[in-house]
Amino acid sequence: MSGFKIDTKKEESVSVVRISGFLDAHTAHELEAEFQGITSKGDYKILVNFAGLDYISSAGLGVFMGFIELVRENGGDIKMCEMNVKIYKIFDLLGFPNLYEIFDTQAEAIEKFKD
Amino acid sequence: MSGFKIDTKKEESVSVVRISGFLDAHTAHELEAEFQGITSKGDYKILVNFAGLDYISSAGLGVFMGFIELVRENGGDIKMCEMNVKIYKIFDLLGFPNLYEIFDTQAEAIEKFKD
Amino acid sequence: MILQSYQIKIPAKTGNLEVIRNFLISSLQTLKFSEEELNKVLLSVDEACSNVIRHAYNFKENQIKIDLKIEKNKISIFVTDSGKGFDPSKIETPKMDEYLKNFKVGGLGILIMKKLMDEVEYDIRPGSQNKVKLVKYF
Amino acid sequence: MILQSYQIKIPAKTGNLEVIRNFLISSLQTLKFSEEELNKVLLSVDEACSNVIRHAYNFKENQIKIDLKIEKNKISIFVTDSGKGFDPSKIETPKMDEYLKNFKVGGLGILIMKKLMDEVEYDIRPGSQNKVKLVKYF
Ligand SMILES: Nc1ncnc2c1ncn2[C@@H]1O[C@H](COP(=O)(O)OP(=O)(O)O)[C@@H](O)[C@H]1O
Ligand SMILES: Nc1ncnc2c1ncn2[C@@H]1O[C@H](COP(=O)(O)OP(=O)(O)O)[C@@H](O)[C@H]1O
Repeated sequence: MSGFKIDTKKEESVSVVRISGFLDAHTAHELEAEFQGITSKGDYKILVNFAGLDYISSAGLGVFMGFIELVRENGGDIKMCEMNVKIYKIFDLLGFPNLYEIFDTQAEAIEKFKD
Repeated sequence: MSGFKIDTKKEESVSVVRISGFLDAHTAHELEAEFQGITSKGDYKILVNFAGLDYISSAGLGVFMGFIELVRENGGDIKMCEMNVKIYKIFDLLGFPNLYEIFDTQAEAIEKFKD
Repeated sequence: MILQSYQIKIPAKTGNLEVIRNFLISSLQTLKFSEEELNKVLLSVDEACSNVIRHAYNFKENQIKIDLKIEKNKISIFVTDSGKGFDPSKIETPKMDEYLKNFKVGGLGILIMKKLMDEVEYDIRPGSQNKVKLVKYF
Repeated sequence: MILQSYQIKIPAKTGNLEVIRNFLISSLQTLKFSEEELNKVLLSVDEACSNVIRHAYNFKENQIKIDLKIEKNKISIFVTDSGKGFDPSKIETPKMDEYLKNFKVGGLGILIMKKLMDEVEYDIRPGSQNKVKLVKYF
């Protein structure tokens, strides 16, 4: 019943991907498809808003790892924002904050893409 | 997590028992204890507000059957109100609406106690 | 042909009725039951399990097993206990008119299962396994 | 001494990962785990089960069994498959510095279990039963 939802909107030049619900081995391919769609249009500035995300497993983490190189090679980035503490702890456990910039607010993150 | 909650308030001469959550073989004794407390004080006008109730099994129905005779012998009644359709269907399945008056609103039910 | 099997084996105590209901809700969520039909299944299994806890085991903690078999056109749920058993043919179906008139208490569990499910069948083998099968067609 | 046993046996498919998590949430709800500790257990079991679905069974539907044993000072969870098995001693623990620098993908499940649980132990018997035991102390 819980499920997983994605909603992507362009804000200025940034693709803001709001994810919510449960990101596990069952739902990870949905996020993968979304990233595929975005990057195949030549959009490489991706901001993932985690506000609604309740759960992430390694299958979910794998999606970010699977696109970060491509995105950076094309002068873009995957940044993250509004992650709750529960999710942040998983990222932190594995050192992901060394690779991904994580912002408290969406506005800050979008601002950062302008640098 | 879901649990069961009871909250009783006197409205005029009527004891209004608001029940919410899950009323099953695990929680039925809580309602039983509540009815025991009310009737032992000599209060026999009992209105059960079902607005928050999500679930009822036969153990829950048994609590009402266990007190209705005592209550009526003492000139009182157990009336019911604000039952959602899901719960009403269980009552209806067993013919309980023939024994208990069920009102849409609490106000109507309290009014009826004045007759 | 059984398409999918789900099983749960847990301590028979009233605090676990919710665990059982939640297990059924999540196991059945992808099937095309209406919410009303799902509620009928939940309540019927709850009644069967409450009976195991109270009558088969007399509230002494023991294990209860619930098997869910999903087929193309129906689900079958088996609630199994290893308790004292009983003779289902000796259980009288309550007549609700009289029941309500005489302020009876209890004795509605099996009636509820029979009213809500398409099939209810007991297989009682005291000393080994007592089982009730509850079937609902799509 | 085992105080309580819970077991679930269900089809090994990713759509059931949620069923498994919900089963654990409701089975563990009366224990005095903090939400943080509960989350660690949920994620670790999810990783073990995801591995069974993907690696042991290669997404072919088969059964997965999860046993939860509650003792006075710990819980033990056993995730059992009847799939092809593997040699856990051959699995290298990823070094996260290099991992992140080289944009690696996957290979984090067992590491996560080891970081989040107090004990992680594989018992691999290809052709019969492969099992991982996950232990958390209160
Ligand atoms: N699993 C069981 N083991 C032993 N006896 C049972 C079991 N299930 C039902 N019974 C018997 O059948 C009777 C009728 O059950 P039921 O209709 O559910 O009403 P109630 O449980 O309120 O008595 C019970 O009183 C009990 O004697
Ligand atoms: N239940 C299992 N059956 C067979 N192989 C397994 C099982 N669990 C883990 N493995 C093996 O261990 C490896 C490492 O697993 P893990 O750390 O979870 O990362 P990943 O699943 O992303 O590869 C897997 O790639 C697989 O080869």
